[in-house]
Amino acid sequence: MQLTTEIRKDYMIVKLKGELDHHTSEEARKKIDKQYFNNNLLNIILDLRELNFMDSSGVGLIMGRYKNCMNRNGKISIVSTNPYINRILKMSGLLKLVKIYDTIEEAIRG
Amino acid sequence: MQLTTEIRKDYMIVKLKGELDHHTSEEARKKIDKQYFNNNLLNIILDLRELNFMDSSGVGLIMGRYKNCMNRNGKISIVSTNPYINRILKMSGLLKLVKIYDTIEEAIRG
Amino acid sequence: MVEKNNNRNYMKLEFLSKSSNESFARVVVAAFASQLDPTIEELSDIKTAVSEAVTNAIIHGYEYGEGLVVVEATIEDNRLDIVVEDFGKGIEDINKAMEPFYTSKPDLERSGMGFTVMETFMDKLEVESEVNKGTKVKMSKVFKSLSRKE
Amino acid sequence: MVEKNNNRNYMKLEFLSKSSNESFARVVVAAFASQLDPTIEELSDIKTAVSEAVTNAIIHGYEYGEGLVVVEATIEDNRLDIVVEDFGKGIEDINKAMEPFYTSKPDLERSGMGFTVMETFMDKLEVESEVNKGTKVKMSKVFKSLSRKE
Ligand SMILES: Nc1ncnc2c1ncn2[C@@H]1O[C@H](COP(=O)(O)OP(=O)(O)O)[C@@H](O)[C@H]1O
Ligand SMILES: Nc1ncnc2c1ncn2[C@@H]1O[C@H](COP(=O)(O)OP(=O)(O)O)[C@@H](O)[C@H]1O
Repeated sequence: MQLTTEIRKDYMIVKLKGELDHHTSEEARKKIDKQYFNNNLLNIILDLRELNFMDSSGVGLIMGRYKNCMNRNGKISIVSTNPYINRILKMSGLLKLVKIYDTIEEAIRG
Repeated sequence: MQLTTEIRKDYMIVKLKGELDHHTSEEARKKIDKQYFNNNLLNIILDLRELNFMDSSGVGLIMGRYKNCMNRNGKISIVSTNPYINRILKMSGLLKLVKIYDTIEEAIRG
Repeated sequence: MVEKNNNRNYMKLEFLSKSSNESFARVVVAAFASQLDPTIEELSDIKTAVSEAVTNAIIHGYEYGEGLVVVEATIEDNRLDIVVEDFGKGIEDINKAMEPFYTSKPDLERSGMGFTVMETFMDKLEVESEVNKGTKVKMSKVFKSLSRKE
Repeated sequence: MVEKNNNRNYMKLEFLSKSSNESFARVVVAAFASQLDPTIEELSDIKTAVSEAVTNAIIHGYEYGEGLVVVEATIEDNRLDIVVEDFGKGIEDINKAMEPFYTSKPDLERSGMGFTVMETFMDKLEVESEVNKGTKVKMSKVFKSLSRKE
């Protein structure tokens, strides 16, 4: 799994590539949280468009970041277009808490 | 594995795609021999450029077709550019009997 | 040179309970299932279900300690049966464990959705477990795609 | 959440002696070896060696009958050890069997190059066999590539 981050205004945009499972979500969590807290950021946009696999460990990762954002009165959004990943997000009930967008621009516009 | 054949003059050009192992070389053998004998052909050109795997079963396949061609006073040539496949061909001593070319045109020119 | 042409196949994979083997287990089951000519959706389903069961063996069964995870797969016509087994901690209350959102490890950011995912993506799910002996998760799925092949 | 970070890993694969499983066995060993960050050449080497040993188990060990083929792989630092085992016919004269071009099945268009390929592509090859008990082929290879990773 590859992870790249970019900061645009008070949005931390996290792009995940490859496979997000328990093994890789532990790595992802550490990297995301370090950047988020060190740079005192507010909102997170998770770009999952280049993920080709995600299981329920990915759901746990998103839930954890959701809580961190909530604690700072920030907001988390997801950019995802892969139907298999959207299916898991839906099944997990996450979509009641977090919105999915097709592009980063739409996620920023909110 | 995919196998396609084409007849140009008295050359039967056999193009192999994918992986040539014991399992797939049995299929390949049947298809090649059927065409070769049914159409009373003379020479065979084996195009291995789109093979991405070959083990010693492939060597056996080529040896068998070499013998068939010899029995008809025909000729067999190989078109191959993959270094891993050429390495096995070389190791097997086949190159003392059969020539390798980079293109089909060169194989026909001989 | 008679080849058994009936559509039965079997494999068994054992590996160390390292989290880096989660993706390995998925690749193996997907490669084995490929002979059923699966759709992308069917392949995604079984990779996800296997990933959930193997992850559970590693983090709940062995709690990150060293142990062996066993994955068996059997193909019979167009049905794939998968068994994922560990010889770890076991589950005390299977019914509770299988409830959506229940997790015994919320501190590890588990979502409690593992069994729900397996149930949703496979046609059948059965869990056997004994405390301090281990856990066996049996799943099956019928592949629609095989008929396209004939 | 302590993960064992030492570079040791182990897997064991059992499957039916069907020739369609030859490619499956290659994929599994290649996927397992991928954690050694192999070059394309190293990957090609082990896939070819595994293919030779597994094919031999199927056509010579079981002579196309049904049996189980076992492939074990162990990673220890940058070394990969592979064992391919069958419980079939066995080899009477191992030295003769290992000679280049020797085959007991020329009618099946075997080239007699299987052991030579294994020897050339791996760093070490050892064959143990007992008639009517089975054959065990042990191979190892040291991967140059791992150092690039650090
Ligand atoms: N192989 C196992 N060994 C021991 N306990 C398990 C195993 N698999 C699941 N469990 C228990 O069942 C619970 C629910 O599992 P699951 O639905 O996959 O959610 P999660 O893995 O997110 O906790 C786990 O939290 C754990 O307590
Ligand atoms: N697993 C095995 N069981 C029984 N005999 C074997 C086995 N592997 C190899 N042999 C014997 O060794 C010979 C040489 O093997 P090899 O070099 O791989 O060539 P080939 O497979 O082309 O015959 C075989 O022809 C066979 O007689």
